[in-house]
Amino acid sequence: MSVAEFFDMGGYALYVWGSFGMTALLMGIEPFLVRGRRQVVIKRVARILRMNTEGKR
Amino acid sequence: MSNRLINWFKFASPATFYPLAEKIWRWSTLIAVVLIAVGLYMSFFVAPTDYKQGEGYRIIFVHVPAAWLSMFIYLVMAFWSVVGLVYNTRLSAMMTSALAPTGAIFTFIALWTGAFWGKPMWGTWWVWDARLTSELILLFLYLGFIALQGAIDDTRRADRAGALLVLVGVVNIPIIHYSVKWWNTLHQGASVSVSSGSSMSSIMLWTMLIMALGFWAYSIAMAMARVRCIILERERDTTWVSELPEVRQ
Amino acid sequence: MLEVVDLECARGDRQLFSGLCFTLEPGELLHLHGHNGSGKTTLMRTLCGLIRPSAGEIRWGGESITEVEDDFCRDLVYVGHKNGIKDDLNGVENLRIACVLDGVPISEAAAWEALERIGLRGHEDLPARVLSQGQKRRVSLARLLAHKARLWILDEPFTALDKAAVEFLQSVVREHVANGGMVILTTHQEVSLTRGQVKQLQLGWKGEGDV
Amino acid sequence: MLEVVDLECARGDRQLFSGLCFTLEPGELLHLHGHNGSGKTTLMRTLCGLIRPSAGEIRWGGESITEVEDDFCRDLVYVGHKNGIKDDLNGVENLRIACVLDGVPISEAAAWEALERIGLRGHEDLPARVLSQGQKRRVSLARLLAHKARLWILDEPFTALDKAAVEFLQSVVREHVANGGMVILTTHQEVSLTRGQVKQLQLGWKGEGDV
Amino acid sequence: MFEAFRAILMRDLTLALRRRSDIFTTLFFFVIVVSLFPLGIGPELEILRMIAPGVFWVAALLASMLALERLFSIDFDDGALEQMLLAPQPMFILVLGKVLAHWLITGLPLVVMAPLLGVQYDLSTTALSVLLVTLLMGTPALSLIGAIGAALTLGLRGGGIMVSLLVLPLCIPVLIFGAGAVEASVSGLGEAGHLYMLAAILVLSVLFAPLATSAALRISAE
Amino acid sequence: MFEAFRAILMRDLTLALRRRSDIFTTLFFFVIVVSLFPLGIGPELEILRMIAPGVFWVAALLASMLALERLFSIDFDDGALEQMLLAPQPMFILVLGKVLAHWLITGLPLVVMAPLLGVQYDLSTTALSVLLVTLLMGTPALSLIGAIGAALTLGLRGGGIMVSLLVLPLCIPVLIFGAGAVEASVSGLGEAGHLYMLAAILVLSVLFAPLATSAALRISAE
Ligand code: HEM
Ligand SMILES: Nc1ncnc2c1ncn2[C@@H]1O[C@H](COP(=O)(O)OP(=O)(O)OP(=O)(O)O)[C@@H](O)[C@H]1O
Ligand SMILES: Nc1ncnc2c1ncn2[C@@H]1O[C@H](COP(=O)(O)OP(=O)(O)OP(=O)(O)O)[C@@H](O)[C@H]1O
Ligand SMILES: [Mg+2]
Ligand SMILES: [Mg+2]
Repeated sequence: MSVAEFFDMGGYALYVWGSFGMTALLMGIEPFLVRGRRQVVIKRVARILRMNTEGKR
Repeated sequence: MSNRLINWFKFASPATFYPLAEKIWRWSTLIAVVLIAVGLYMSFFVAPTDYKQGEGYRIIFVHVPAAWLSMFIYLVMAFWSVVGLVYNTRLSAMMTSALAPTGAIFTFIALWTGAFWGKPMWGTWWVWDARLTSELILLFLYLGFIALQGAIDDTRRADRAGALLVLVGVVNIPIIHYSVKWWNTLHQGASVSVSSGSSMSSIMLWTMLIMALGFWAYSIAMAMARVRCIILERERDTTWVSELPEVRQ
Repeated sequence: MLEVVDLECARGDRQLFSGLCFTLEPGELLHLHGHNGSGKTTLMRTLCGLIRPSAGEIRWGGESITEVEDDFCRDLVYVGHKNGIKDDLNGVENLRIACVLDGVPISEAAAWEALERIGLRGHEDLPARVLSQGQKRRVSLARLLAHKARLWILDEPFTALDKAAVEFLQSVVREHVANGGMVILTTHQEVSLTRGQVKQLQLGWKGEGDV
Repeated sequence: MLEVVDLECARGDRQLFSGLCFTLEPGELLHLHGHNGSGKTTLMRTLCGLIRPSAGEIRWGGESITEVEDDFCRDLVYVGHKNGIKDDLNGVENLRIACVLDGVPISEAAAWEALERIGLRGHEDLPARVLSQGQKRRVSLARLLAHKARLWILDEPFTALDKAAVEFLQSVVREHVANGGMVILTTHQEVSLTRGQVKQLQLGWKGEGDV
Repeated sequence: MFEAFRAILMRDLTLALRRRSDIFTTLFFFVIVVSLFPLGIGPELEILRMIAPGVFWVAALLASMLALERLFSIDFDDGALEQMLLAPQPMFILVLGKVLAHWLITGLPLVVMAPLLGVQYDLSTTALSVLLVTLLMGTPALSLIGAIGAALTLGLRGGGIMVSLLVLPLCIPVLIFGAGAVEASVSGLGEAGHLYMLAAILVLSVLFAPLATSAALRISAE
Repeated sequence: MFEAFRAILMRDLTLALRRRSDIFTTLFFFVIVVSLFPLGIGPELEILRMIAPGVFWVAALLASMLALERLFSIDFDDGALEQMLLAPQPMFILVLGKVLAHWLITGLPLVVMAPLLGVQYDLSTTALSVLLVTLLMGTPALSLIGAIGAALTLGLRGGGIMVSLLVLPLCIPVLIFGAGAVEASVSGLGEAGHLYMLAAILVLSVLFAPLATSAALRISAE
């Protein structure tokens, strides 16, 4: 089976790759979104922490 | 008995769960990557071409796992909601909200891949058929849950209101599952059932199961990662958070 | 009769009070003190069961109020910051509906009489919309005259009332306590409530000098 | 400065007062008395120009307030039964907008300071929705600190305030009067306002023994 | 218990009669939306007859959605809601009273008007009566389900849109079976199946929606 | 004076952004009403193109009518209105600010969406741009005129219906010229005349409606 044949998917290229593509896209983006959220949270907690320690001094 | 209860409550405390979640996250990420890689290989190179649908049927390997998980995640959310409402544990609500985005994504994937499969098979992207409609409703339920939680400032109220919404929506799950049985629809009937074995070729079945397990591990990984963020957000004033290495540097 | 054990309440991300314990027996009055924002309203709403405490328990006759909810509600009258009356209904209608909801329906004549006693003669059948601030407050307080629940929880009942009405309401409260009722109230005004047993409870010491 | 001539007001089909005359000079405070529903709020709103009197005239600096409306409004702060603050805005935003509308915009820093002085430290940027009753009242009273109009009309300003805040507000009022401001206020509470010239005005004598 | 139910029902009806706006706005809205179509499309009866079920049901859904926001919010603002929560009656009884009043005010007029408006669409008498029956069973279900959403979003930022977002998905089945029944009867297929489903939805929502609503109110009133 | 105008404008926009519901409910409503028609009628482009102007304009009218009731009533209830009346600025400036904010929140999103939705109706680019222009001139006029009605019926029993009754007759000219312009452009006749009339209505209402509204508010606030 040639590469071109493989990508043609027996004439169903749009449908098969459209499905797998969207799936890969979403499942690929999600971890990055979560990582971004984590960084934001950590920054915020660190800021609060700094504020508190400064406030006590 | 009581000993075991105490044990459970120990893990139900965010402080002890936080490090545990990291371990679970690591392992399930690993499992997800391996299983999905194997599953993808099998779905394109091992599984044979279908005699009726040609290559187009390969969509099944993402459609069905995603559809299963969209429902399963909702059930897990409902479980945590009940626990939260009854035992008033803090962690359960955090789990519910950690799961919702992943559930919404899988629901969307199920709809999207279903539509992309329906076009060649039924000749239309969309029909107002019982299963498709109820799956769409599931997406709205997820979105409604996320929006509701976003709109409420008070976390306790957000938790309880969200839990209630999830429980109200849970009627939808059996409807999705049995819709093909209750109404005559365009959609495929159950092809995998516990009792009567399977009507599919076993290699296809295995591929689907491996993909489903991979998606499942992926969901766990995402939920754990997200619940860690939520724990940090909510417990930011406690001492144990201020002693964590990641916030101290 | 009313026991509060280790009560803790938080609003937003702030803890208002914790470890609060007291009991209230028949014939006792509890006077809550505290500066603005110290959590008096929060405490009262928690005692009514409107807010779930973050920890602790409230017992009525020995049992948690979440378990004997209906009985507890039957024994309770709560008058909050909001009057809970409908602008489009007149005083009599408002009072009668409030009483039906409290489980003790009263006749129209009784409603007229209660409103007259609380000083609304001639205003009983005006829609609440046109009443003055103090007159609206009186409509919502008329429930105290119309039927006698055992526990009264009154959140600043004297606001907007003129002196005569404050005097009258105080006598009503005194009488209720003398007859073995229980009252929890808060007010920023000076009032004389010394009949029966008066307990004092202070919320939020630290912030007292807030202004 | 403020002259009231033969004022008459009716609400519904009832005449609340008539033939009311008084003047108020700089450095004077007018304390309105009257039982609930005697027409204090009505009188104050009439003095502000919100209600048209059925007869009589109100003059500001010798001219009818309907003619010098803008000037009069510039000199006036009215705090009514309703706080006039937006539940979805926080204290600072509420105060700044109120000041802009009064024609004397203030800086953000000044707003924070005024709120702090009136005892809202730590609550300045909470949405008014979550504030306690007294805290909401303080937000609306903070206008009195932020800029000084000459005439203050305060309708039961002390409701919902705790003792410290009542004390503080009284000192603010005293100071305003001492500096040549004018104040008209009503309250059912006992307050000590004896600095400068205090006038008393009693509305609705006949019904006083209403309760 | 029945006393309290009746009192709430009568109170809300009285209030509605005194204000009147609520009755008329929904009805007015329904009438306008439904009448617009024939005006816009012109008198091709074939087409009209085809689209009628969808039009009526979508209009009914929108109309009841519009009225929802105010179902509890007034009581919430003036403090009547907390008094209801403190009444020694099961809250769901009071909720049932309020929802019934709400339906009598906003739903019933619409059901009554529907057959009159249906004439514009050249619906047969059978189709009209099926329409009437579906609306009669469907609109109370819409009100009951909508009440859950209204209670959950009480006093929230973004109340209006949230109600629609939460409630629409739950209401879609009602819409589908309602319109489906009329369609089936227009096209001569049996409408019984759809009607049974509608009845089942109505029964389920009478049983469970007031419970969920009162739980939601308790949460929101904190 | 400009300060106060800006302050009111910004305040109402901030409030709307915090609550969000108001923006979305009207927009959502407009989108649903407009999209329903093609779904209901099916894809006969001939018919769709014919009814498009009417549908868009009626939907816009209904949408802005719906939002009117809350224009002043919240300010009235929480006492902000009396403070505005006592501000040393001419009241009509403040009214103008409020109405502008109201239009930006409820009208503008609708105008922006209209061309997108217009594609469903197979409107030509010219027709679409005429539609855009008419909506851009017409919806502010609707808001301005509607404000008078909203102010007059403030705190009245039966507010909602009264607003519609008072305002609809005044709004019908806007509807007629707005829909007329689009129709004229679809059918190739000149739309200029209609546009001039719309512009005239807009100018007149900018000049007089705020004055009338502030007088009405003064009466209602007694
Ligand atoms: C937008 C359209 C579609 C949606 C929303 C959708 C949704 C779903 C859902 C929710 C399931 C899981 C059901 C369960 O486990 O109870 C499912 C399973 C399945 N779907 Fe779809 N689907 C769509 C289109 C299609 C199409 C076009 C096909 C094939 C022609 C298809 C074939 C299958 C198969 C074979 C299963 C597994 C059946 C089972 O084991 O129960 N689906 N789908
Ligand atoms: N969501 C929230 N976020 C932050 N703080 C909150 C929140 N909700 C309530 N609060 C705070 O909790 C306190 C609640 O006060 P509460 O209404 O119980 O006071 P109170 O003692 O009744 O005061 P008052 O005498 O003014 O009536 C206030 O300080 C308020 O600012
Ligand atoms: N439309 C109306 N019909 C009949 N009476 C009315 C109408 N509008 C107002 N009133 C009466 O006019 C009086 C207005 O009182 P106002 O609000 O001025 O009293 P107040 O002195 O401020 O009282 P409070 O101390 O309670 O605030 C009340 O007695 C009220 O019942
Ligand atoms: Mg309070
Ligand atoms: Mg008054």
